[in-house]
Amino acid sequence: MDRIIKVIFSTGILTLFYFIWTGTTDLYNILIIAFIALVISIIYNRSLFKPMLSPKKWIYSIWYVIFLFIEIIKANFDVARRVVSPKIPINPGIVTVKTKLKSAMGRMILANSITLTPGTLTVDIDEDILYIHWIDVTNIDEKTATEKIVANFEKYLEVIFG
Amino acid sequence: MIKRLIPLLLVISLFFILLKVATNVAPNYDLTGVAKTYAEQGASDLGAMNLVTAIVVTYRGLDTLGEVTVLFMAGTGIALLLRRKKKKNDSGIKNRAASEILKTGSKLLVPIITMFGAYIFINGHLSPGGGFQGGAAIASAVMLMFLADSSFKINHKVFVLIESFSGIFYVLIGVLGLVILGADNFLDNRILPLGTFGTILSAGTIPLIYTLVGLKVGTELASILDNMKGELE
Amino acid sequence: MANLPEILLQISTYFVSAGIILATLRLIIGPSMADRVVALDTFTVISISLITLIACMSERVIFLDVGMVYAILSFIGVVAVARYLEGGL
Amino acid sequence: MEWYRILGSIITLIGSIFLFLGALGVFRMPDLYNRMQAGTKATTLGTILTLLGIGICHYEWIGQILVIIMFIALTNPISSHALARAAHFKGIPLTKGSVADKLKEKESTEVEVD
Repeated sequence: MDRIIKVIFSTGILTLFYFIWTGTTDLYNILIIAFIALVISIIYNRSLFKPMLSPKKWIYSIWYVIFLFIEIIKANFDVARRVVSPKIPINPGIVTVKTKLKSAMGRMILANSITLTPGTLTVDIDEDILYIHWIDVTNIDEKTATEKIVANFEKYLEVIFG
Repeated sequence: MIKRLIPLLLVISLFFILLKVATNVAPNYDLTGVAKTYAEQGASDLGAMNLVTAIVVTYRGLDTLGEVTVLFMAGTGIALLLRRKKKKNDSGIKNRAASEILKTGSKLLVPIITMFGAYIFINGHLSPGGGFQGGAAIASAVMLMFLADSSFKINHKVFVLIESFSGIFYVLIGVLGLVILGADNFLDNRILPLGTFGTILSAGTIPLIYTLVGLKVGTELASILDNMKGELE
Repeated sequence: MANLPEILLQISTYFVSAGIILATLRLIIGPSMADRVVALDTFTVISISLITLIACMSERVIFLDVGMVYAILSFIGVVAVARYLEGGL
Repeated sequence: MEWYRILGSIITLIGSIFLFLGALGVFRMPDLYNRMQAGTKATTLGTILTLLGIGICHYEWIGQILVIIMFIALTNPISSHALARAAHFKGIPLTKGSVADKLKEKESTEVEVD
């Protein structure tokens, strides 16, 4: 039963993706594509598309995207400042942080967000420990780094993927 | 010195190419000879919005069949050359597992890339692309699975089945043209109604043929990848 | 003033082209293999923007399909090189 | 006056400047990881803004543009993560003056699995 719900949801997502891509209004087109999406979802049984039903998660997702976009813009001004200045001001190093997230999807989104935000780049991941290249290390202590790097994201991601 | 000079020349020439691209982007409108005939009559004759597809599948359909066969031969040849006895892995080098992020990401991306491959060959008669390109996109999805999971194996029986059946159906559609429309109509796309110009169910058999070609090319390229990976291990 | 958008897009094309040239320089001088791959990654991502700009300037939507395929191939290419470098293939 | 075209082309211009800065970062930064930082962040935002601007100019293309943006925003960090991981495993050093490298301890004890 669980599997059937997953397949149907995956089919829906893939059809939606096709619909956004082509913007078609032809019914035959959508039916054919829905069939193909169904076949793909059945064949590929490791798909991670899961139904997300509670409206709270949706609201948090939208907030998260906005928050992330602001962070990315900040990150870019940070990078631009460093790149343009004649004597490149960096103080790099690799530090560890701990995450509380359990789901694989949540961890991936967290790692991607860390990569896209100011001065940090996920180098490796090992269960709940992330190894992060930090362009301007202020403190190599794990607790402080966690507080500075991941705490902001986890607030949202814990609700979305919790 | 010369070693440094050649890349420098390359960069300079790249600069000029980019400059040309950046300064004048204008489509070429003049056509001559056989291209003119195809361009003028193709759309009304065959009902395909993408003229290249119409030429590849109908006017030059036999060539496409040949190309698919060549790809099949190449795949078979690679399998023949690379399928040696599996060497014992005694060098002490083991595969490093992919990171968790890449695994999760590939699980998310593989269906989307496969879907995009399907889009390419389903819409072969409306937009750029077609069977070969769609097949390549599907094979790249399979490659992503290989990259994310070093112990991933493809199911050979299913792949061979899909490949053979799509080939057989392709030839059957061609022969149907001979039977229904008479001689010298091999691979004619008009055995099905042409439909409304510009919709997905148009251009006769072109979408059908491209689906078959896409499946065939996709499975063939995936098998080639599998053989090469077997050699690396 | 009427063709201000065209002029702005033209200037963007120059910036993007300059970016591609810088990435190519790093591709040539990069001391290690991984440096070259980083440069190549940057190069391809910037090229996607160039393809889209060309699509906009020549008013042809089909280049967007090309851009998407290029995005897929560049991603898989970089991941393949990375997995090869760490001996994971 | 087609105001949306002007808005779109200004956004595109900003995006292309970020792309240029990203490439400049890749060119100027001292070691691989710092280059990757500049490369990934700046090219991701640059591509997003460039494509978004063109999507505003040609609003009938917005669907396709959005799909490409989603794909880039998802794949770009993943590919640079994979590359950074491989490079560190391969032993490419951090630049002089780096503060800490906690990953080294983990990799030396890493049990290689098939």
